Amino acid sequence: EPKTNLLHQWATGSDAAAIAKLGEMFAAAGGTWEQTSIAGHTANTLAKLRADVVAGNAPPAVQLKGPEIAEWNATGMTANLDEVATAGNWESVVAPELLPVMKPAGSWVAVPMNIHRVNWMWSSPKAMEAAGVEAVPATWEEFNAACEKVVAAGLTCVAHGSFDWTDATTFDSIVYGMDIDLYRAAFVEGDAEAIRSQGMIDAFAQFRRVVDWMDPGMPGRPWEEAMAMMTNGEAAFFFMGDWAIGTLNAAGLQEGTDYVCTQAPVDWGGNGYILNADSVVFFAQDDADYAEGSTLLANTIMSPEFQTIFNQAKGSIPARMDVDMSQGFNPCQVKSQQDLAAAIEAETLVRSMAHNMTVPQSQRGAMMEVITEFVNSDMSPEDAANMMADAVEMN
Amino acid sequence: MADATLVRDFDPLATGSAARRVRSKALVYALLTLFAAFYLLPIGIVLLNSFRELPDIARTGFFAVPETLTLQPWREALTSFCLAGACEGIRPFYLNSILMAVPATIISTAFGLLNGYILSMWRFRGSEWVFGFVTLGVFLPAQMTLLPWAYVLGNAGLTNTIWGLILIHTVQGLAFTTLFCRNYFVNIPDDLIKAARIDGAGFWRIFRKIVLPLSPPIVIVTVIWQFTGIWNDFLYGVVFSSGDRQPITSALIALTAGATSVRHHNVEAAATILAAIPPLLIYLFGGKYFVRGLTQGAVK
Amino acid sequence: MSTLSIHDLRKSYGALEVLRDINLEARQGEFIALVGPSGCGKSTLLGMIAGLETVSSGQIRIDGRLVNDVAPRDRDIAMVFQSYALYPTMTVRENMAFGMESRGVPRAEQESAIRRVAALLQIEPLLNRKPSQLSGGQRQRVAMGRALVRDPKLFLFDEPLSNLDAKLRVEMRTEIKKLHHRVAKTTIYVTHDQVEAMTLASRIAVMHRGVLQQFDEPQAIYERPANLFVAGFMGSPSMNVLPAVVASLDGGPAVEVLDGLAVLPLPPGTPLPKAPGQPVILGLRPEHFVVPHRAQPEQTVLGRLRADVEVVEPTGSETMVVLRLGSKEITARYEPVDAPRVGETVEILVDMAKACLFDPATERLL
Amino acid sequence: MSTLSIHDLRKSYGALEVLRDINLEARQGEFIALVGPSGCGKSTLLGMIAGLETVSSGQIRIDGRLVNDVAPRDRDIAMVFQSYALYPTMTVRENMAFGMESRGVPRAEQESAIRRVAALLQIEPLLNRKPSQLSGGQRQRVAMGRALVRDPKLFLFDEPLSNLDAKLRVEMRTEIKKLHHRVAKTTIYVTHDQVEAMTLASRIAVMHRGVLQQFDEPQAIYERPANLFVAGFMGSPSMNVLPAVVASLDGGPAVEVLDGLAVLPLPPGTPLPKAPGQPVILGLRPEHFVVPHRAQPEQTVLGRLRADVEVVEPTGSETMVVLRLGSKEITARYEPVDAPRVGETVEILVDMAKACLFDPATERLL
Amino acid sequence: MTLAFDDRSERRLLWRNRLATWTPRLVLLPTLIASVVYVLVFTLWTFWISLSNSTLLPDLSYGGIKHYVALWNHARWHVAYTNLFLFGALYVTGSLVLGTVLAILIDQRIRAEALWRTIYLYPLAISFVVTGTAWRWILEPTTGIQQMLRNLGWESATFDWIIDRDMAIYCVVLAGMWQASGFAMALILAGLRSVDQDLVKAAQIDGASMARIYRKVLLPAIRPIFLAVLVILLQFAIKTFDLVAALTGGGPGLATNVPAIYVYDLMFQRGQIGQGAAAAIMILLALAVVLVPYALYTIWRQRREAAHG
Ligand SMILES: Nc1ncnc2c1ncn2[C@@H]1O[C@H](COP(=O)(O)OP(=O)(O)OP(=O)(O)O)[C@@H](O)[C@H]1O
Ligand SMILES: Nc1ncnc2c1ncn2[C@@H]1O[C@H](COP(=O)(O)OP(=O)(O)OP(=O)(O)O)[C@@H](O)[C@H]1O
Ligand SMILES: [Mg+2]
Ligand SMILES: [Mg+2]
Repeated sequence: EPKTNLLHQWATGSDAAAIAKLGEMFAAAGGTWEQTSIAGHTANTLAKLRADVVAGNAPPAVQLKGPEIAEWNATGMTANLDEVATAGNWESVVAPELLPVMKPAGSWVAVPMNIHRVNWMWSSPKAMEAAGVEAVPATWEEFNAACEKVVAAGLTCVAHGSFDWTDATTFDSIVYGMDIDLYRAAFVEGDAEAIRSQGMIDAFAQFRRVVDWMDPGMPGRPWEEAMAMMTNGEAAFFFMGDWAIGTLNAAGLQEGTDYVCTQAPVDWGGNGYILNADSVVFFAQDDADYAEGSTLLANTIMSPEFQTIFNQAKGSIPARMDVDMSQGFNPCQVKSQQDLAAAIEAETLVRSMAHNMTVPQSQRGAMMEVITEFVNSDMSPEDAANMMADAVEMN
Repeated sequence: MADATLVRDFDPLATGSAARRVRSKALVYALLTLFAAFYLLPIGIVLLNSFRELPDIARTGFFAVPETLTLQPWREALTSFCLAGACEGIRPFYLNSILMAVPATIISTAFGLLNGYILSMWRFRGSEWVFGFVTLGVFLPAQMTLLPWAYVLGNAGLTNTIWGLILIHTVQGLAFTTLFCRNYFVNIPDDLIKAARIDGAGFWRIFRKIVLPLSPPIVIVTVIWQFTGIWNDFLYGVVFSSGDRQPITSALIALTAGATSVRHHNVEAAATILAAIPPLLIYLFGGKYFVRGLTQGAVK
Repeated sequence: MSTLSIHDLRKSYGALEVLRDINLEARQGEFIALVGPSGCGKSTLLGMIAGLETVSSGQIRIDGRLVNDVAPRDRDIAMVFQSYALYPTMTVRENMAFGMESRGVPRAEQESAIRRVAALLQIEPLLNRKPSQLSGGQRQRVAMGRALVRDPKLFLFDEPLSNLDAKLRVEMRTEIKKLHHRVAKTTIYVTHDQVEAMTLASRIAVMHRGVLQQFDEPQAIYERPANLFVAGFMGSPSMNVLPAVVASLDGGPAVEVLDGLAVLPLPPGTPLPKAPGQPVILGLRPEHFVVPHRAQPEQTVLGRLRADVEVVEPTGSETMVVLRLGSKEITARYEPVDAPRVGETVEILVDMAKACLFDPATERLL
Repeated sequence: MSTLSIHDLRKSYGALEVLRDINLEARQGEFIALVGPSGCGKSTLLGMIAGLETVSSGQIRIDGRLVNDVAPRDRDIAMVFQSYALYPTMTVRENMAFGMESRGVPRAEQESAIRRVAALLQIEPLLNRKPSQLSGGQRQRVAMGRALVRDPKLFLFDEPLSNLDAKLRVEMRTEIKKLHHRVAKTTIYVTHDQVEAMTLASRIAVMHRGVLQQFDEPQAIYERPANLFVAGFMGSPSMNVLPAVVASLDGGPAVEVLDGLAVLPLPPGTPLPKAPGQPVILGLRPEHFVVPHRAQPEQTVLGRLRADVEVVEPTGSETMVVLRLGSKEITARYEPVDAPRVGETVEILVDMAKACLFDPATERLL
Repeated sequence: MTLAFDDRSERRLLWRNRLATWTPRLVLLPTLIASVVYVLVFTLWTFWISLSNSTLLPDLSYGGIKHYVALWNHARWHVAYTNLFLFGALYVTGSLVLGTVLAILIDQRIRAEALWRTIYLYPLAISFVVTGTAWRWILEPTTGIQQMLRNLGWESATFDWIIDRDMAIYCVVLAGMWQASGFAMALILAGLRSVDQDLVKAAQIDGASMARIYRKVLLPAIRPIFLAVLVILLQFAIKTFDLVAALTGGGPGLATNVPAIYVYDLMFQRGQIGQGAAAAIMILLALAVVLVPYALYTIWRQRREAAHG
């Protein structure tokens, strides 16, 4: 009898509801469902995972992402899902950018649950109209010009709630939008030279301008509140990933009238996509029941039904490229799927540093420290670039 | 034992002329009220917002006269709020907390009493060192002990069990309970124990018949201290318990950290208060014994 | 056979020696008082007899049996503490029963013992009260009751009266004396109040700094204190001590005091304590001074002094008068009717038959 | 003019009345002792004089000025406490300076006051010590020093000696007496020790249950106690009280005690206190008993009793003997040499000239 | 000489005696073992890990002091360690001062004393996991006091410390004081009550004002209590975790990072167990800096008291 216990951090509200659905489907497929949901700081989840591993009691399935999958894979404790993967033909349906993440050493050890787009910019039609901004800015230059107008109209240009991860989310979009190669070298490869380069200094300079357009109340403000500033017209723009859609839907707001979703500005004129994906890693189990459960859970997660239900709640899009999104998805989600395909086509798809999809946690942590310090102080772009490079070299 | 902390026979402000007396008392009460407002502010705000509608909060913020009052948040917090993967409100976690806190409190208090009794009345060579050593446990930061504990629990087969948490809280608590009890018992006159020994009573009989009956003040202190400490801990709960076996505080940790989902402030407020009720009640009813016992035990 | 015998007992706490060379013996039914200033080791000695303190060296025997290593419960003793040490959470009855219960005495026997002792001490009405509901005197009585129910070989008391106020102390003292007459148990009684020791004991052991100074009957200790310490400690007000020089008067032995201000005769036939001209210390108790017109026929060896009255302290039944003699002050006891006034100069006789002489170097009685 | 005068003073804590109708007056330089058993309200009265307790009704005047509503600091008093209340973190010098500093006395003046008082009390070597480094007697002295530097109108003492041991208490008592002679300040001195009251005071106020029982000179209180309470409280051992009936003997007035066991003459010419056959209470102090061969010529009115010796308590200078008289016990004072032995039957005289008679109904002196 | 008592019963008594002396030690044994493991083994283990090659998971191979070097090269650690001293100093003195003020107020024979005391003490009963939210609401300029003042018509009212990187640490101090000052109050109050009331009377007669009485007489007299409270608060301060986690999460930026947060983050979030352990050892060092002098002082005081009786 298949059993599982999923360790995850979707502890409250709609997240919890989505996971509850997974449980139902797992149970319906004949499994015994258990979950350990740990709220708050990711450190809590990781602490729990480490404690369990140290205690010789690794959990069967854990919500983990990006490079962490590789790190845990390297410990040799993960399960091998190749058989299920072949049977389910995952190789061909999963977005290609996710494949190196899910099989870091060549074998499948994890399954993706969704694809989040990080580089969304949410704009307020009301505010733009009030400030006389006709079109949503597509490049950073246009963005700067638009902001001048917004500020002149007495509104806040950029709605923001400052935490290390929201600051980094915004910076992800800026670096990516200004120089996609720099993004790859600095944030995907973790190359200190690239971080020290003039390009990064320019990016920080642009970031400084963006930060200056934020209102002083932003430190520690929950992002929902910041988003509300945008939707009610107090602020013009808001940088946030597509998980915002869940909240927007819940508040009954409509795309087009209450808000507009576009990709964050890019200076190189193409179609960009910064990707973030939640995934579940499986650890090898001695107990046959749990091993069987892992297979079942992996299959359940990969099933189009779950991918649909889960992502409709979360605002993201299915990790499978073959899911029909014509029904029950927000227009922005539909757009997300189209842009993803286009980005793959144009080879502009990247994974998100801010959301822990590229460099190891130690490097990402160091980068985020510099970014959030930069936002909350008057550090110069040069210093910021140097500090970040030093930190990356050290870790 | 004289109720030294609760009464004071001499009132220095009641000297001199009547006008002076009235003036100084008025000042005292004014200041007391001012401070009370500061201390009550957080709980007051939470309480207020737990009765408000969500849109109302969204419109006017947390500091506002509510437009309507509703019990819905409380109902939701109790029955349907999704927490730690279950959508049954905070009830299931309550039980976990009780199952964890009550035994851990009892066991650590019992050991504390015995240790305190030995370390104050049956001293032997080196017993002062034992005391100092046990007390050091008070100072270890919890973050540091997480991984060692994981080894211990793993080897003892107690991972993800309530018993594991009970073990942790008991061992951690020993330092405090031993400290409190020892410092309390050293105030019991030696003569009492000597008299009992001459009367032919041994170690256990003296403990049961003489020392225990004198212990209620310190038992109250250690029980309050331990219970609230254990109830309020979230770190061990998060790391060493799983799913619906988590204690309430660990389940509620979501409320303080930014989550990527819609916040129901009013339900959170209600849940927050509900989670705080047991320790609050304990302080409310045991507070005066706590203060009294603390001064007999903690400060020496 | 003696009930208690202590031989060469020594006690030290680490390097600190608190008792030295104690030799003591209590005969069957005797009442021994251990007296001395605070910290002299009385309680420690009592604790060792009870088995509450370990013995550093020497021997303690109870009824001939060596008890150095015997636990308190097996020594057949009972003890009354200064603080009474009543178990605060038990009623008086339970307090008294506790020892018997610990020893498994049948309940009926317990009851009858308690009834007997409660009657003896007149504490029947208190049996169901808690110690906190008793007055000081009642607590004292209950503490004694608890010791008495056990019917032990040896009674130990550690300053049982010092927590009572002056009046009650006098009353309880008399009660203890009566009680001892009645039950005739061997008793060791610690006190730092010399009046208690004098009135109660059949023999007194005076201790000082862990050393036994004198062990004798009360009157002997009072009249012939072995050394200056005992002389000063026993008696209130204290014995007056005056530096003196051996001399002679009318051919008989005498002492010269206060740089020749007066010469006081010693009883004829007293062997000269020292060679004439040698210093001695003269000890005179306040009651050794006699107003001239009150001199009794049997008081034959009288010295004569003149002194100024410094302070007059009437206590009602007698009046203490502090007299200035040159640079020295002495206290004399007067009948209230004879008391002089402050500032007067008076003439006073000294009953030298009772005087004590001490060696200034060794401080021992000559 | 009197330094302190108290008029119809009353104090209650809620419903509990602890002082009633107190009228008291202290003349300039007088030494008044307030004495009474524990809880009788002595400290409360003293606190009211000091301004530390509010007045429920009545008036307190210091030097003629009504001070009911005056703060303690403005009453010009100084006080010495039973616990000494020395500021534990200050040196002796700082303790003494504190009051002057609070009042802004110039530093030079402070210094000279401290020097003067330290010399008076011989505490110069202690000036830089903390209270915890002092012995009990030294603390007591410093506490007095602190009161003395202030040079106030009125000195208040609350049982200043009761924390000292018996020996030291006697010494310090004498010192206080000397000191008062020297500085001659009006003093109110609370004690529950009647000996202290007797020896120190120029007048004694005896209190009982919040009511002033008698306010008079020591000898008057001792010899003519106003009622049975005062009679029993003052004097140690207490006055012996015997139920008696008015009778006549050889034509003179007399009382019959112990159901006719003995008839004791009253001084001739005493007006009969009550009609013959009426009950009275006879009060006899231990020193009113006289061994037959010691009777003095001035003792003319002597009764005669036979009694069995129950207890003999030698204190050294005197011996207390408890005698059984029918169903009653009385305590008599003997010279040690005259003391009988337990069990003997003795004959003893009673100096009836000093006897007190009380009304059994009102308990007042007749 | 022959024994007066028969040998068998004498020997039985001896055995019982011996058992009696060992019972206390046996009963104490479980606690002792637990403490040895908890205090000694756990600390040594952490110390070893701090010198090992551990990263993602504990690894016992020796790696030298590299983690300490990395730690002290890490700007964030400097912020955290500096904050520890800044926060520690302010939090402890603040709580002591506030606790003292409250204790003095309550000491004035007020009515319903138990009620007031409970009001000031209850924060101790509640975890910051629970009240952190409320404090955020209060301190957040857009939702809290600032907004309330503006709603009331004071448009220029500003109270935005929590989002000001230079002031945020003071918000943490404020909330910390809110929680801990009641505890200080309780102990100080009891201390004041244990002081001989005659001292107050004496000082009043000496003409001292109430302020002077407290400053010069009463508060100095309870110095040992202050010291005990100080040590308890200091170890609270050094272990502070959920207060910061709930209130600022260490932000704005890194402004309110403290060592406990750092340890947790590195050990668990970042998977740098070695460096986290090194940081934990530094916390213990900071504790030792506080505790060793206190322990020495306590021993010295006991010696002195013993010497003076
Ligand atoms: N456990 C101990 N360790 C070290 N010294 C001790 C101990 N117990 C007592 N002493 C010392 O032994 C000496 C004798 O103490 P003990 O209590 O016997 O005196 P005491 O004569 O009973 O005095 P008191 O009249 O004050 O009761 C004292 O100097 C005391 O300080
Ligand atoms: N603050 C108070 N509230 C209520 N009753 C009080 C208070 N203070 C004193 N009393 C009561 O007033 C009475 C007199 O107390 P007081 O302290 O004056 O007695 P005292 O004669 O000084 O006794 P002692 O000799 O024991 O010092 C006692 O019965 C006491 O219980
Ligand atoms: Mg003693
Ligand atoms: Mg009093």
